[in-house]
Amino acid sequence: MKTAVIVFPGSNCDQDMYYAIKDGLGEEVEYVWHAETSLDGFDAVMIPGGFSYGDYLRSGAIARFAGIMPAVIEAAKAGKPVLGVCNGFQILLEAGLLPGAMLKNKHLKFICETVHLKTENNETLFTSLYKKDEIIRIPIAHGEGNYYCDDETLQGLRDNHQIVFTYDGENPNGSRADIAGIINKAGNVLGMMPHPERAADALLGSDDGLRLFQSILNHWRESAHAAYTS
Amino acid sequence: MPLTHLEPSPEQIEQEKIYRTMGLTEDEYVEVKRLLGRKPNYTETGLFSVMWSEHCSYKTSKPLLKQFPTSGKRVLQGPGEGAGIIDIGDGQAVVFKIESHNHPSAIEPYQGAATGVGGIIRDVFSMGARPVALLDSLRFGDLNNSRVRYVFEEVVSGIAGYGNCIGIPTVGGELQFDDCYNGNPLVNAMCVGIMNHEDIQVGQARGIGNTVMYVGASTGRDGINGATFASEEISDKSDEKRSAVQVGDPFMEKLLVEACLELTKHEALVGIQDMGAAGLVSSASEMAAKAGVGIHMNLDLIPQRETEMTPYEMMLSESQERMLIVIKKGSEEEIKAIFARWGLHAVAVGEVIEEEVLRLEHKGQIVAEVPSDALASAPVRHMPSKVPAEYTDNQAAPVWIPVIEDYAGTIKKLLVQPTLASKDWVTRQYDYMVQTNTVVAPGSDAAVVRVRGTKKGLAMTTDCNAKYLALDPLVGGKIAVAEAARNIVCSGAVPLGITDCLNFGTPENPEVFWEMEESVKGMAEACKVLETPVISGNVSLYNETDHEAIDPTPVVGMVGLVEDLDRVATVSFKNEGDAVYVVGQAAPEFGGSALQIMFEGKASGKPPVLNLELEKKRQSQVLAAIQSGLVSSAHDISEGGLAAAIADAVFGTSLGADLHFTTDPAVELFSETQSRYLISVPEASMKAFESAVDGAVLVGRVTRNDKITLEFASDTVTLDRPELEKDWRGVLSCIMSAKN
Amino acid sequence: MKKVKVFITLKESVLDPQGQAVMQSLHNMDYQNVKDVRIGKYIELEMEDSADVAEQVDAICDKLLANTVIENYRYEIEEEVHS
Amino acid sequence: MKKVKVFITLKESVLDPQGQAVMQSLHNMDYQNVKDVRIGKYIELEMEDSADVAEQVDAICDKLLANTVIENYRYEIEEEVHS
Ligand SMILES: Nc1ncnc2c1ncn2[C@@H]1O[C@H](COP(=O)(O)OP(=O)(O)O)[C@@H](O)[C@H]1O
Ligand SMILES: [Mg+2]
Repeated sequence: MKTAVIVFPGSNCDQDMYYAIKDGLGEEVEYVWHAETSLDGFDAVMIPGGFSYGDYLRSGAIARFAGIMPAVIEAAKAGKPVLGVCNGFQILLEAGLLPGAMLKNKHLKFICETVHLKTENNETLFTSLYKKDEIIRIPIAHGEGNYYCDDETLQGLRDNHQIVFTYDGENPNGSRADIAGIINKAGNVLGMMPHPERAADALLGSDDGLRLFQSILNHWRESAHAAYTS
Repeated sequence: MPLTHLEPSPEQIEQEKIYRTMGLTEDEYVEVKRLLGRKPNYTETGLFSVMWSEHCSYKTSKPLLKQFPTSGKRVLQGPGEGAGIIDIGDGQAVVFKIESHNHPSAIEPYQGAATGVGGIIRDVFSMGARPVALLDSLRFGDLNNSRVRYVFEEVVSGIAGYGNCIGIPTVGGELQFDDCYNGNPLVNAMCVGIMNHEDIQVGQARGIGNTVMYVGASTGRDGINGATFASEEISDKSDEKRSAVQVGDPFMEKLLVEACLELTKHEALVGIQDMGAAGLVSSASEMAAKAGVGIHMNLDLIPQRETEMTPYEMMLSESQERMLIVIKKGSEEEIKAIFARWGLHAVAVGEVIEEEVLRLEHKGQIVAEVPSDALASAPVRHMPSKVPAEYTDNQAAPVWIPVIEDYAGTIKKLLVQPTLASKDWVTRQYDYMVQTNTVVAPGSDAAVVRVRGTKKGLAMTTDCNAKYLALDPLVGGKIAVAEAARNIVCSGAVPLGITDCLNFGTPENPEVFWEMEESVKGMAEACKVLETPVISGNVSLYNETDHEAIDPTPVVGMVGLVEDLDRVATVSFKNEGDAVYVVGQAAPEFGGSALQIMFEGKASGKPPVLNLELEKKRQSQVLAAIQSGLVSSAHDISEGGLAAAIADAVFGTSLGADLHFTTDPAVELFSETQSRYLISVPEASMKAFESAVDGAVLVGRVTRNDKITLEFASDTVTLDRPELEKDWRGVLSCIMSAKN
Repeated sequence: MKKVKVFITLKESVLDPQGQAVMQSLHNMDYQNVKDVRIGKYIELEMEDSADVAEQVDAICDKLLANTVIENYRYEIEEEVHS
Repeated sequence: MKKVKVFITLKESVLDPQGQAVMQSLHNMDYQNVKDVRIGKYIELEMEDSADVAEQVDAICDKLLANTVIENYRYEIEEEVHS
């Protein structure tokens, strides 16, 4: 599996994502510069965390217009796994690949800590290696992770099982319905505030995030196999 | 009409003594005239006044700094460049430096702190290193004061805002509160970087004919000090224009880091230096002076954010996120391309010349020409010093011994003193995990950051107990270094070296200058014995509130090397049943202790004694025990004594402690006797540990419950961990949310 | 030259944690008579004249300056007076 | 009830990194005719009537809403029309 990690000016978790895939998962991975226009040849796309364009104005607002974004949207439409973490999630929202918007944390402060997440939906290509309702430990680090959507959107997310992760215990940022991560209807675009790439090495405190990447790999192997046999 | 025409003439500057309002003394002005062989014009007077300020020239502190040991077998670069460099093996090196931003933070706390972080990061990457960690050493006044709370809150936000955005983890630091910092907070930021030996850069302008380029943000009238602005004539332009506060742009700096690190690999790069305090003047003149050459610069080419800037303003501006580089002639286009990729401009603004002068051209005229080394060689000032009466009194004071009836209550009260309380409220606002190398996060004695791709780690800490220095700066100075080293050792690392930030009051006050002398002497002695050379540092003077100097606060930033990340220790107890040892015996030493401050409201008497030889021996024994995998946890006993250390060891765990002592409870629990440790050891390693570490006394066991039991001959103290921890964790957030 | 003033406000249905915090502080400071606080953005653009400035501003707001999922915007276009 | 609209802007000579980033982005989006962007805050207060509303707003801006070291403010007070 060959994964692209998109690098925007101001991305700062790009290397973390790169090493989680290269060292944690042991798969091929490359950085793709925001000004590129193609993602041909990549099997999965990661939009890492950080402060693209300083997050000046609004998180993710400026990145959405980067040269690479049409290719990201195309990859999403083609059904490739697209994962946006933290700032990556905010970019996916701004780009309209996922519904809703992000507000400042309810306490208005940046917050960095390891939280407990509940796996609401383990029937996605990102979460197949977790158990339903499994509690996992993943770090968060954000100032604007207070997910917002209107009632109708929330109902839609619930009806379609699009809520993948929720915060277990205290909600750190005030997000609606304790949402920590959501997926698109098609099931191949996941946005989440917590950082699975920071939980891919036991030396740093938790490797609960590694199974998310392994799930993607399994999915890829299965679909490659299916393509081969069909 | 251009503003330059309104500037006073050289004659006016002399006759009306305008140089004095700009910050030069009579003697210094005479020296400037001698160096130039004529009277300086307005711009030139400005160049000298900033370059000869204490901040840039260290003219008062230089004679003292000579005492510091600065070399060692691992030192690759000592003080003098942007940051110092120490070898960590395998062709790699660690780069670090600390810097103060106290005064800007007092005026505009968010931006002052943010730009302090930005500045120290530039010092590190300008050496060719990738910044991997930040630390912040902070001191504020009384939290009952709403301005103090505002400044505290904004400083922390500013550090978080800059560090989080640029993606460098803030992994450690300090936070203390004392009335002496009421109007003058201390905001010291330290940055640590990692590099390969072959990438070491210097801030030198070598090679006649080479091109001088300006990169990064454009220049505005930021931070041009209103006080050094001379005459009434030019003040008709609004005040707003003058002392504009510097605003940090971490996004710009992130781009600058990446572009400059790419540049570092390019063979056309000759020299690189950041534009810190005194911006263009200091970078240009220092780069020229160090290489024994001159620089001719055309100021019309300087990227400008505002219109009609004068040469004076451009040279003295402290706009952030700018670098000056010297490259081989002819490679300008390649260099521009590197910066363009990051959306930045690199502009050729001058060239290296043989004549050893800094020559500035503006609108077709030479507006300043001064010998390059003149700016960098301010006349040294030898200040008088005098032993303060308070010191003599404290030395003679009878030993203070606390009277304690309720030990449990005293411990509870002690742990919620803001200085001892949990720092979570602060550290949660910092992204301490970005770059995914943080092996030990804030909360232990030292933070540990992995060197990716190796088994090695870097341990880092900042330390200074100013209360000890207020009582006895010589002893306090030694303790600051020793405590930093103890923190490094407790994490399983060998101390490599230090950077220091000397925060003091007004050196013209002989008592303050005496404190400086004594502190530096003490620090230097400790550095020699503990073999931790000083590789970089910073001096911040004139820290006062209402003409009262702050306590002498020479902050020590130390870095150590962990050889094997599998053998890292932290303060927390790990396993039920582990044996608990206290290393070192407490004496009744309460001068400057947290307990004395809590009971008496102020420090008095003598600080704890420090025996450097004993300190050194213990450190090496404790380190060896950790490195051989004998210990489960290690914590030094410092502020708040053993009581605070035990609390630190059980907080954040589901463990308790059952400990028994034959000593006096007040002394055992609260004395701040030096060179002591609290260490837990697995049953199987007890024998080996006891023979490895002299003076280790077995005091009890780690338990799996919520109780801390401390049994003495006269008293048994029982504490409930969850209750104690809740109060300790909640203090700062409680104070800060009850705002205004 | 035109000076464009853009006002961006959170939609009424969206909770404004920043506004709430400011109101709380004002109450603590004894300004009990402040009944509501909403915090938005105020953006000034300087634009060269052209026939379709208003259309351009609409597009700029829709695409970049405001996130219409949570925010409303309005703007004023003024003739720039040169000094 | 009064509706108070407060406009907070960075002082002229203070660097505005946000405005610069937005302008750069607008240029990349081909709005080359945008010559400057400055980003400030727009705050709406609802206040109970009282004789000294203007004085109160001044005090509130000075003490809390604006950071007068780097920002300027101005405000408009409107009579609230009840719906
Ligand atoms: N301002 C701060 N920024 C980051 N970390 C901090 C800050 N203040 C304290 N810490 C962290 O909190 C922990 C406890 O600090 P402290 O009590 O000063 O430790 P010690 O006494 O061992 O030096 C340390 O890990 C320290 O790095
Ligand atoms: Mg310690």
